[in-house]
Amino acid sequence: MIRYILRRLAAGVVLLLVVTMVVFAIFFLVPRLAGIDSDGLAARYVGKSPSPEAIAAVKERLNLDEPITVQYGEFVSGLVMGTEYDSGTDVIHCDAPCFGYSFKTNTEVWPQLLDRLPVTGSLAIGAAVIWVVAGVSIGVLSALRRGSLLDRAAMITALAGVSLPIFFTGLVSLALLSYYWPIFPPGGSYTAFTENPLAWAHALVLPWVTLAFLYAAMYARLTRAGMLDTMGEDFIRTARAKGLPERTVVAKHGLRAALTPIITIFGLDFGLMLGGAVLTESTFSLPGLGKFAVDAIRGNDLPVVLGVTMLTAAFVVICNLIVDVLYAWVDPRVRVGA
Amino acid sequence: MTAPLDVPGAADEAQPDAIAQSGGVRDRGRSLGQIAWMRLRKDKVAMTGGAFVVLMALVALFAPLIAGLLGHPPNQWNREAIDPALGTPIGAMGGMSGEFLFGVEPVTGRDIFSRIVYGARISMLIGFLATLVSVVLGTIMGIIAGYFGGWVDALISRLMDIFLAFPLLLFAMALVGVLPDSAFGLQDNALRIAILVFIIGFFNWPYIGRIIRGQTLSLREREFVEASRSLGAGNLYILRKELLPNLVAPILVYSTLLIPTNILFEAALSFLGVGVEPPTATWGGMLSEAVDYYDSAPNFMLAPGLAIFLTVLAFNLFGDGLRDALDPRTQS
Amino acid sequence: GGGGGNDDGGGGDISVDDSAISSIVDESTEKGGTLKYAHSDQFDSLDPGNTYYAANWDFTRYYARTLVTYPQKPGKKGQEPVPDLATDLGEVSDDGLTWTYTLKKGLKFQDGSDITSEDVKYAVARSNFAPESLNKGPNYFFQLLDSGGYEGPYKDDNLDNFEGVTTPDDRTIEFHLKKPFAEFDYLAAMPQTAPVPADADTGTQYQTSVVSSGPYRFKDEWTPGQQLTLVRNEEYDPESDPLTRNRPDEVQVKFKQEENDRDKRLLNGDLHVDVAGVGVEASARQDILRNDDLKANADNPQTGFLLYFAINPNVAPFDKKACREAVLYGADKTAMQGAWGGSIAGDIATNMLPPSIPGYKDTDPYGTEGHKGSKKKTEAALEECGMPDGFSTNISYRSDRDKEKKTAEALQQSLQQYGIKTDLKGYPAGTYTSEQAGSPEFVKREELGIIAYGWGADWPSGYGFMSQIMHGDSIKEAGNSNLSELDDPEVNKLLDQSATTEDPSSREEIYADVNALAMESATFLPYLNQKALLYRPEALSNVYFSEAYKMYDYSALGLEQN
Amino acid sequence: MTDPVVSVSDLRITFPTLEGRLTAVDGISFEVPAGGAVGIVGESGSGKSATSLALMGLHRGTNARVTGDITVTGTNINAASDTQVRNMRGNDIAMVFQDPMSSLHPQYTIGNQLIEAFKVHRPGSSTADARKRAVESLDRVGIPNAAQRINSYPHEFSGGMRQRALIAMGLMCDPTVLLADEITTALDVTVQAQILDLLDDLRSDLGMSLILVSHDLAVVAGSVDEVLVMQTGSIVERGDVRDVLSAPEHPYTKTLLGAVPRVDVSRAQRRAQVRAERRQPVSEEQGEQAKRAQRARQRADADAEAQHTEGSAKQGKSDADAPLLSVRNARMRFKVRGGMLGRASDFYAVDDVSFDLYEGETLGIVGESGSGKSTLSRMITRLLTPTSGQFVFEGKDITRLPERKLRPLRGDIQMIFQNPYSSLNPRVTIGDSIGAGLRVQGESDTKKIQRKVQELLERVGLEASHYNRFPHAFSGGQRQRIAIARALILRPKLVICDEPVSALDVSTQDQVLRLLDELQDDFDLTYIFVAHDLAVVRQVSDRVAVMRKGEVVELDHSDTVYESPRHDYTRELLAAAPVLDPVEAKKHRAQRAELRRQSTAA
Ligand SMILES: Nc1ncnc2c1ncn2[C@@H]1O[C@H](COP(=O)(O)OP(=O)(O)OP(=O)(O)O)[C@@H](O)[C@H]1O
Ligand SMILES: Nc1ncnc2c1ncn2[C@@H]1O[C@H](COP(=O)(O)OP(=O)(O)OP(=O)(O)O)[C@@H](O)[C@H]1O
Ligand SMILES: [Mg+2]
Ligand SMILES: [Mg+2]
Repeated sequence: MIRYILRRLAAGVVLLLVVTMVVFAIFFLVPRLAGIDSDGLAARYVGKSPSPEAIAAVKERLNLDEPITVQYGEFVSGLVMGTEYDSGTDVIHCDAPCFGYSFKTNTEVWPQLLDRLPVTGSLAIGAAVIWVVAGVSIGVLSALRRGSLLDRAAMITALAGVSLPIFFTGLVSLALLSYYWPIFPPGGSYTAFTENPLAWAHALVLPWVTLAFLYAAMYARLTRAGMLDTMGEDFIRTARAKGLPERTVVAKHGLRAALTPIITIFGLDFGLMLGGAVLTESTFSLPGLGKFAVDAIRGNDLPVVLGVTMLTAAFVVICNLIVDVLYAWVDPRVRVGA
Repeated sequence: MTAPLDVPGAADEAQPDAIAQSGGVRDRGRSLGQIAWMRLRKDKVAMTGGAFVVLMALVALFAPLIAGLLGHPPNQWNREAIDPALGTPIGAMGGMSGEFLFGVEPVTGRDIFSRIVYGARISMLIGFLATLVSVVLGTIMGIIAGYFGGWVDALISRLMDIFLAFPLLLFAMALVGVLPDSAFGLQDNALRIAILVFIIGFFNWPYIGRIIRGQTLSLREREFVEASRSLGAGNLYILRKELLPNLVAPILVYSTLLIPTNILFEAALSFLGVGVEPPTATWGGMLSEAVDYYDSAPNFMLAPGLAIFLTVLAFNLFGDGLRDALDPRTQS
Repeated sequence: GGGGGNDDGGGGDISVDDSAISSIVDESTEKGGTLKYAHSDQFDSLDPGNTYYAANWDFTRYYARTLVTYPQKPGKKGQEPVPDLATDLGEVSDDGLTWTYTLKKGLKFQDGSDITSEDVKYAVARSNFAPESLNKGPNYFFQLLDSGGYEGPYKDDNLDNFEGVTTPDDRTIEFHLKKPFAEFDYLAAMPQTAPVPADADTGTQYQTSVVSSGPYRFKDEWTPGQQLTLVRNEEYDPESDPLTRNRPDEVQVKFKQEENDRDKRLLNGDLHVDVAGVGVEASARQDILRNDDLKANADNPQTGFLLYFAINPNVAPFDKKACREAVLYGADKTAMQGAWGGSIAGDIATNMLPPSIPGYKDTDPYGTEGHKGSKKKTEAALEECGMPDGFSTNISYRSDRDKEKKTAEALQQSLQQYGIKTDLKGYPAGTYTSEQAGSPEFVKREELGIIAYGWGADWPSGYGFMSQIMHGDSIKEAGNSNLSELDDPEVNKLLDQSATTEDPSSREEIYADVNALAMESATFLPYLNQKALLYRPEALSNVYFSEAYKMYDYSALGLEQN
Repeated sequence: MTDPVVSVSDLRITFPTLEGRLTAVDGISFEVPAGGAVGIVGESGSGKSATSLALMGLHRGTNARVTGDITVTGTNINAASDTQVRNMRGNDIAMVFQDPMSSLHPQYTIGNQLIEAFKVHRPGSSTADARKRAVESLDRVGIPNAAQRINSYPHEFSGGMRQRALIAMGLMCDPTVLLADEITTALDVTVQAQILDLLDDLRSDLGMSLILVSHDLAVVAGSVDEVLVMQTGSIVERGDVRDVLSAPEHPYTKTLLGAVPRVDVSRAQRRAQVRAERRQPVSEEQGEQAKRAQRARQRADADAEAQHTEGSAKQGKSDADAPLLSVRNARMRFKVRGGMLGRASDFYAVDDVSFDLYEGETLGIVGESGSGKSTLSRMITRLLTPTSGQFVFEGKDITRLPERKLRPLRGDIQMIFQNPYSSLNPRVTIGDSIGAGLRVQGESDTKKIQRKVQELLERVGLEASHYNRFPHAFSGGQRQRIAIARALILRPKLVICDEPVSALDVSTQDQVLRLLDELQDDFDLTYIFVAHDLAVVRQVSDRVAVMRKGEVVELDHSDTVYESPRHDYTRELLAAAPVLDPVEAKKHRAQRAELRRQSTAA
């Protein structure tokens, strides 16, 4: 088991490295291939009307004139050990993990990421709780009452859920429940949990529900399909033949087997979401990682985009790792194989 | 880490007796496609979805004709329909009338109906083409990974993992910004659409790739592959003649389920401001502009929102129905 | 509860109260309370030496006093500098090359140390001569001062090498210019002259711990993006200050406040000021204009921002003047005004100076009836230019600015009827000036014939407004603002001349002439003198619109004490 | 006689299907006396499982409709409440299911699943009690080291162990009746015998009643007192097991009995019998089929004649005594990963196997599951490249021939696979499947291919018009015929049949075996016939090789192997083979018990 975890961990680190390479290539190699030279690239980091001196300074700080491999090396070593961007006596220390430095706002990226993480985290965790609970229970009920009115209604709602763009549901819910009937605070009114838990929850209800609606729909469908499969399995018949009450049959025998594959999907979804629920955050103007990245893209603040992308990838890899371990724990068959 | 999605065809052999015995007599001589079609025809919901999809495809195809008959040119400003002081549509319901079926846009007074009709073109075009890209890429990669196994599989699978670990939306946004304004002999919207198709398609292939890989993996172990090889068939023959026919069903089903995803993706990109260039109408773009007018012109928000919703829903309904129809497990 | 609710008919009276434009609303001397600002994003920098936004300049007056500053007066009087740290306005030498200021006695930083002339010199040095670190502010001092090859304090820590500014004693500061510049006091009013103690300077990071010379200081070290709180600076001496800028007990700025939400909270009094000062968004505008109570607390002043399209004569067929004129005559300015939100969003502009700038004359060289464009004149111009059936070109705009996009579409629409076919090209605002519209080479390559742009003066004078966008010398390879690439010797000469003309009224004459010449070139299509719809919550006192910053004067604001 | 513990009267079970209601069980009645054993026999789909499930009340909540009376230990199952029925399950009547692989929950330990079965009926009991009970139970069904193995997961058990675990689960609450539904179908003969013996012991030890369900008469023969024969939902014959087996009355029972392959019948006997039957069609319907086959055979003979004259020159040269295939020291090594360290270790699936095969003969290969039979077959067809050894076919060394050179030779060695469901591509018409051989070998004339395929279809007893159908429209037996046709399309010399009949029920199995026999005569085929069923192998083979753990432990003429086996393992296999005569079966059981005692003593 330990060996298994170690192996997955090693694979995760390699995956992360490759991810950094790809991200790096996209941001530093693709523009070059598209014919933008290091001056042009540096100019992007400075913004507005850059003077040649400013461009030269950025070039120096980011080593833009070095070969891409050297730049990449610096970037990775910055991640691990921190780095310094210096130009004269004005030295910018960037402690590990150094996710880069935004010349637009003259700040390190990492503290800013940390700053936004709680928002995204609150959004993701709250939504995940809702969608898992709602999605799974609706899925189970639908599967058990297959063909019933409840099943049909649930599945049609689920389909609607996956068909409605989040920015539309978000806008409509804001228009109705926040502006027309001011039950919930309007978009953008995020309060930290530590500051005021009640206000925190109050402000997040709409984003949670909107986001959870989409995923609950997906998970309900997945759970239903999984449950229908499992409940037809022979071991369910065995469980019934033992004389177990139906509740136990469903909860202990059916659900466990049906949910196992869903864990994998959840890992991926949740990991990606921790890196920023771009649409939800944009729609509700939540100052999370997704909104941060979108704004950075608009403002051409590439270090920030790079940082968020990397962080997201890291989350996905970590979540997958956890899921793999969890998977091996809930499904003993995996332990030997894999 | 193969997605444990329920995949049609996987359980083909699950109840061979039941099929051979109960359905056998009736199904004699009918191909699986025919059976699927018979089942699909009975599924009213799926057929409604299918009909709507066809309708939207026609709307997209004949947009100029329809807009010409029932509306105004999509990019034409109709400032007479706008209150000059407030910039909002004149008249109740955001200016809905016989002349402007869905009302007019605030500020410009453009005919929302026509813009929805024209927006269907972009959505459908990008939805279809991007799906084509994903499906072609995904199928090729998936089938290669699944069939050859070993390090090829390991390599492709990791590649898929990497793709899946990326925040697509951000990435697509960043890429659209990084790329030049004219390339490959294309310019402006043609280039934009090509880029969008490529990006959306390119980032979605792992989803279909994983499914195809999983299917191929299990198909490869079937004895008919060995039988074919023992008759002297080469890899290419086996891939084409033995495996591909078995993959048609999942490919078809996942294509119909990927199209709506891609339509949503395009809408999201437009919503975030990296869609096609104005004044070309897109649903996502309209929706993003409508945000500011949710109370003064709710129709401006509802029209594109519902257009996206209904189209995506129709595709999903049809895709779901198709999956059921092609899935031998669904008997009744 | 609201009057004027559902008048769908249009044309209802939409004029707002506007009293803060011409007078100080709710004058009072009361002190106390917490003044709450909101920012929809975050400051690009709070470092007085590293920012170019009018809002920031307005806001830094809380903690960064400058040599001279603008008085707290409504109307045009508010545009005339008054001494702040200095005892008097600048004293110019006879050759016009040396400007001298003397510091008041007893000025102190927040830590109690004395403010010396050296600190001001250092501030100018760091903000203008170290573009590798601080590059966000303007660099007028860099251009004007005769500084030798000084490389800035981060590369050369011996300040004596900086010869552009000399400090004969602790209170005297002399600026040595390469050529005479009559409007130097305006430069001395920029936050770049706010003193910075050299040993407290941390380069780009200085914004997190600015050493205050004004009535307020940072409560703690500030992290960009986090809430900013200013508290009273005990070392500040109100007696030395010509302004009253210490009314509230505390000043707070919350960042990343979503715009619509911010507006709602502004209207219901949760917030006091939107720090960006550009006015409310569309949705709140509707709310205000439909409600008389809200209208009574709203102002709709001109922002000093002129919106225009530059027509680039280096892109065919605009090398022919008649072709440019076809565009000028064909444009329907009312549609463009509509795109920005109608008359509330601005008045139709007819020439290249905003009305608030001295030297403005109400001329309309390419006027058409109702500003809707003239079929006859356009067709005649097309005929003359040799393209009676029209031509094709591109319009560039900033893709993330919805209204600019809409305006480009409006222009596209109105030109279309004359056969002038245009393609819209959107570029991100972040790179618009640095890489696309601001790069003449790019403009030529991509054939950006018509370029959407907007301009506001760095200081309220014709020179401040026009030099960057009309002087041939200001054409740059990148980061260019002279988008028409106007290089008219006459214009250049007049502008240069204005810099040495000390008499304000003769300067105004020159500006009027430059304006006329620029219009004559047919490379500018001005369409809107932008107006902002500002809302002042009931709780505010001493509210007035500053003509210098083109927004409420933040330093004057106080809170009603009940 | 005491009251019956189970009594069923007029039980009728219907399922809704696309074509309306399907009557799976059609008004059957029977009783099981206390402590008695009843066997239910019938071919696949005759309604055995449906009946079993009804006894457990397991049709509740499904769309099956159950009518009639079922009384189990005094309770009417159909009328009882859900709770009542639930309380009876496992307590009064326990059921052991058909498929041990899928009947256990893969994510819980065996112990957990056993304990659960106990605690649900003994709410007061402690976990420790339940656990003790579970260990006892596992011990009783012969799981070694029960106290430790209780913590294992199902996948860590072999098939036989899982089946035992399931039985142990059924015994947790000492049920009055044990219902065993085809519990040995998936198991090897030796394991099957052990399980049947175990049930027999348990019955006498615990005084349980037993209902044993199987499609194989031979399986129930030695274990039950009374037998019911079911056909399409009805009981067509019932009675004392000895009577039914010795003097069957119903024609269906007779066919069923006739189809059961017998270890004690030699190939010669069987051939004689088959040839006699071939000349004399049994029924009208079969007659039709036979006639069609006859016609096809004649055509094929003519073809073969023509080919013969062509090829005779070549054949004449070759030494008549030279083997068609000669295998020397064949070995196949696999790397298997295992253990906590996950290190790969070598594992020989086929280990030093040598034999010669002569033209026209049939070599049978028997051995239990995993003994390397399929691996050997795949090596001969070169679907696997042997690790070492030498394969000489018609004097040509094919051991390491590259794929390209091998391709033209492919047609000479063909294979028929075990699973008729997975060996046919469900998305390809059977015509294309069969014709694929011609196509990949370079034939492009579609007409010609079609004609040849259709001829062959008729020859294997199908219709030419089936050409464009998909496999799903055929029954298992028909599919195997299609697979045979595909193997024969290239006119191979050697056909390797890898368990071609083990997935079929007895009657279909018999038909397919007959077909293979005919074809061997008609096409001059040489067979390698792989099976785990000793009786089947004996019927078709001239010589028999017995495999165990990758090695051939005995290879001789089949009569010799069966009548005077030399190797212990062969003897063990023979003793485990089920026999039809109940008296004989009892004898075998005693013999096995003796063997086991010896081995435990040793
Ligand atoms: N749930 C069901 N729905 C529809 N038909 C069913 C269902 N279960 C069983 N049947 C049908 O009822 C008939 C009897 O099935 P049953 O499982 O009892 O056969 P069996 O004798 O146990 O066969 P086998 O030897 O293959 O196990 C078959 O024709 C089968 O197809
Ligand atoms: N590709 C492979 N990799 C590793 N082990 C294998 C492989 N193929 C077969 N084996 C192992 O080789 C052994 C022999 O397998 P084989 O399939 O030849 O047995 P068999 O006698 O045909 O059994 P059955 O009667 O179940 O078909 C088994 O233990 C099997 O697990
Ligand atoms: Mg059965
Ligand atoms: Mg085998």
